Amino acid sequence: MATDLETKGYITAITERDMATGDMVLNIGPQHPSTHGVLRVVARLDGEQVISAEPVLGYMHRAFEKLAEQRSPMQNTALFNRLDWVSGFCNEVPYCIACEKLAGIEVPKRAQVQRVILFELTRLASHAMFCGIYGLELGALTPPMYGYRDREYALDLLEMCTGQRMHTNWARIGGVKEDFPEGFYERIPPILEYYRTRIEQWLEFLIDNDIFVKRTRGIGVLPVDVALDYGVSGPNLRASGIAVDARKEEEYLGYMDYEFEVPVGNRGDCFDRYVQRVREMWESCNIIEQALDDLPPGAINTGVGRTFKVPAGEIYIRADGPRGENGYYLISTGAKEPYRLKIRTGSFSNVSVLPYLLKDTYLPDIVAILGSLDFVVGDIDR
Amino acid sequence: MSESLLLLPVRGVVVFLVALLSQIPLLYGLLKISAHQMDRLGPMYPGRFHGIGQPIAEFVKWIQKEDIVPRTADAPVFRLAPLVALLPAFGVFAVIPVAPGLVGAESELALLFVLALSAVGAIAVVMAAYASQSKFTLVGGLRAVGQIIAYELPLVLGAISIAMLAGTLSLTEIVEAQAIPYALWPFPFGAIAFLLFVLSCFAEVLWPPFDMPVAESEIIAGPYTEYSGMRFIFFYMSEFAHVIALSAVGTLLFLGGWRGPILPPVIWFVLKVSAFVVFFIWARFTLPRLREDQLQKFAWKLLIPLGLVNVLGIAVFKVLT
Amino acid sequence: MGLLESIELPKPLKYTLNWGRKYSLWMLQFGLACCAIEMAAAIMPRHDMMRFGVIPFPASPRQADVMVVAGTCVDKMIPSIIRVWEQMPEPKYCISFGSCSNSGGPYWDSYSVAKGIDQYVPVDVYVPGCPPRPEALLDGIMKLQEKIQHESLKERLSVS
Amino acid sequence: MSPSAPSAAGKTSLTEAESELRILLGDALLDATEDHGQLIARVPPDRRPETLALLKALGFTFYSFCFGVDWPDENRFEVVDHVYSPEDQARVTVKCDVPRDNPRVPTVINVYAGADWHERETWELFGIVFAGHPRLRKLLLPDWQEGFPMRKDYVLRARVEKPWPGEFFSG
Repeated sequence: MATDLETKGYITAITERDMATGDMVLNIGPQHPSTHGVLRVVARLDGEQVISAEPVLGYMHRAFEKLAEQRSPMQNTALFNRLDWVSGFCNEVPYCIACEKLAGIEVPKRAQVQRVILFELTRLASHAMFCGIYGLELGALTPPMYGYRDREYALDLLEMCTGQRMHTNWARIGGVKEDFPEGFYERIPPILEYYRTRIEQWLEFLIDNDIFVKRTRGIGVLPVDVALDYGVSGPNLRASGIAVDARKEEEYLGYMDYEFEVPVGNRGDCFDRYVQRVREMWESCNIIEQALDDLPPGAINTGVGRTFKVPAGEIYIRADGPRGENGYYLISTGAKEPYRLKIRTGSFSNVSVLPYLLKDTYLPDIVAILGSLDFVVGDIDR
Repeated sequence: MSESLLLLPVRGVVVFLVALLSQIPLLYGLLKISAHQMDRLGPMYPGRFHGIGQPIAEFVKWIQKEDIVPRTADAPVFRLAPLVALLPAFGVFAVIPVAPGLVGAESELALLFVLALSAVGAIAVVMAAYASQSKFTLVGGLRAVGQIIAYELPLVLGAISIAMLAGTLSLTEIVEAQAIPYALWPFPFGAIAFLLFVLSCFAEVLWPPFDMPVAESEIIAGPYTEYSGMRFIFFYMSEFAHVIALSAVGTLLFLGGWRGPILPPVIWFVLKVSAFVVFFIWARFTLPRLREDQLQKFAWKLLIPLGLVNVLGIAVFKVLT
Repeated sequence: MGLLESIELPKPLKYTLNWGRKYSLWMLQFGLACCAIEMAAAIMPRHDMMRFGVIPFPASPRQADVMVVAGTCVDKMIPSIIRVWEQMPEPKYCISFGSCSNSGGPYWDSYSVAKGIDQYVPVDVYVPGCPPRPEALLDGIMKLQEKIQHESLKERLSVS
Repeated sequence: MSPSAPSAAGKTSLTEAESELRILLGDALLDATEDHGQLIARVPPDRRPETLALLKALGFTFYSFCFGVDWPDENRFEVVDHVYSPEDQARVTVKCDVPRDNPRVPTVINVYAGADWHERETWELFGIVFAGHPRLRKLLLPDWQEGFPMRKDYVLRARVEKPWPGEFFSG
């Protein structure tokens, strides 16, 4: 009897040791094709199922905030282009506005409208790229090619106007660098028309494809209260069903004068986040068209010199960039460099919600969810 | 008897050369078709004329690459896996009749042979995945095994349906059994078998939308992650050989093989196989991939019951007619 | 490998081998920062790097021939870069794409940015610009192909 | 949510928020000013979680960010939290001063889950300890990084050898 029990115990011990299933820690990144650069995700897996996942940051920490304290206000615009490298212009404008508001500079109307046009063109380029790249996350190899092709048309316009494809460095404190070049004005409407047809194709691409819908519907659902708690902003927040858009809420660039809708999703899953961006491209086209219609004549710059100093004070400016709320908290003591500049970027807060989203999903969903948040690593790490 | 014995090595060499050389147009077609699909041009400069030299350059490059065996890997298994993948894939070519009488080895059981060999690929993938001792290969290997087992059944069910309809396992006789005009099996049975066969072909060669085992955006290159140099290209060659072999079998089973008007049989056969392959490539670069659990559900809940019902229906049909 | 290292090959054979390596460059996209987007743009339709025989698909360094380091390289990233480089099989090449990976670029005074990756891995071709245009990468690829066509594999392997 | 006249809406709710804070916090509200469209409230460090919880109850549910400011001359760090109310479209900044030699402040991750990473970042860049934070480890910097780089006395090595040549131009 005793020996029988002993054998049983022995067998149980053996089975427990040999047949036990442990968790596996899978390290995705920092160099991995799906992480858009160098985000690293440490996932604890049970088979294909993700038990928990923790993003590891810092592989693109370039110390923007420290460098901004060493450079003059004018030099900083060149630096901030490189924060979110997919939408450079959307980074430099809020910073310029912060400096202008603190110094009490009134920016001419023409410069404002020009800024709006470029701002929305950059958004178009950024979202077009997202629409393509998201196909790659799900394993389709052709959509990224189409996405990049569409992006090139917006970049052509940016390049014609500013001379650079990505890091435009065209906004100046007190206005913009120079007037639109000759022939630029006429080139925009056909490209907007092209984008409109493309947007319809993107929507078709996802509604008609069962595999796409299967992979994204109900995956990575982000409720509104969690999103607000984590400070998720921009298209990701709006896809969850709340219309928070700095363009409608803050007075900057005269966005109040334009008529446009703020599209809102209802479920907050990957599918909604995709549709959200496609619909925002449509609204961007609307804004650009209105801006083209009422481009007023006049000065484009107030002629702030190189020796410009930001007067003492503090201010927070938030703008709605393609990645979410893009803000600058500027503290100045009146010296020639900013005393402290906190950069609030959309991606940092958006990605901080990842441990919540990735819990209890499948390994392939990690990629789908990461892609749907549309982050840029430079925007996370600064 | 003695004549065929003498010819055996010659036949073997010819089959091997066909299997090897057919990869060149496939690789070139893959690069060019995918490129044009993506609004690009594809290779243009290698070989001067529209990148015609690209496949040759690939081969010349790969034989020069360093062959790395990771320190933690199980070296003998690691070294053996590519060969285990390659040889069965090439072996399938031996029993494929290209035209009446033009075949490496005429066999009564050719279809069975093809199905058996195509299943050996799973073992190679497991060997590669296990021997590499890396987490990505492990995940990829597990996925591959699950997938190949799940999709072997619909593949067999699809092929068996045709074998039942034709009443033979010999590929030549199956082609002969397909009535004029080409490849019209009795309506619902043939179509269902075709569907099963094509879908499981995608899964069998690990091409999208069933490419989770080698999903590059999730697990790098799955079981092949640690392979470099010639060993890696062996896997690629086996994959390509698989594509061609399965296309050829599909042509024989469903598209009437070499039958066709005016043109000689060999040309017809090549044309039909090319059409099959182009369809594969077109789908590969168009579709997103499913998730692993969705893939398994698709196989076990839809394809396999469908195949079983189909086989049952054919049995009834055969008895009635 | 040992054979190629030890003997100088006859000219026609050398030419053929070099030609093969020249037109079959499997590119590992080590995209780090801004330049990664331009590197991707060079692959995509308008610029189409594959015309030159560059295959940009391998995800694993084991299958790559050329590593394009595109973007700012942060100190925290250095171990990964060295590791990926060492995982690549010989003969391998490295292109440093953009000012940041060449020299640190606009972050020359940052406390966390490495001032040029050539301190850690050998670089074959430098592509300047911040970020360089996709055409610049195509030019860099052509420069690398020229270099490969005229190099001796024996010398290359015995050095590295 | 009506997008009309948000500035006016923001103003009223800012004054409301200010008066609410005054009532609920009493003497703990050291200072409250309205500046460039935001309310800046200053509280003692140990009242930080309480203040933010109050604000969250008042509708400021969107946690924007948290950061530190170094004032070496006055021997203090400032910990700044910024919250936003999507309904009233108003922004409130909460500041608290901590001494530079022993910077400690209670964490608010129980109030706003999103404060997690912001506090970790502030800790590693400034060395401000967030008491009660369960995962206070490096977020952005590598493990071997020494010092707290965002402090004013952390000099960039590239800049100490000789004066910056650009000095001449930037005036």
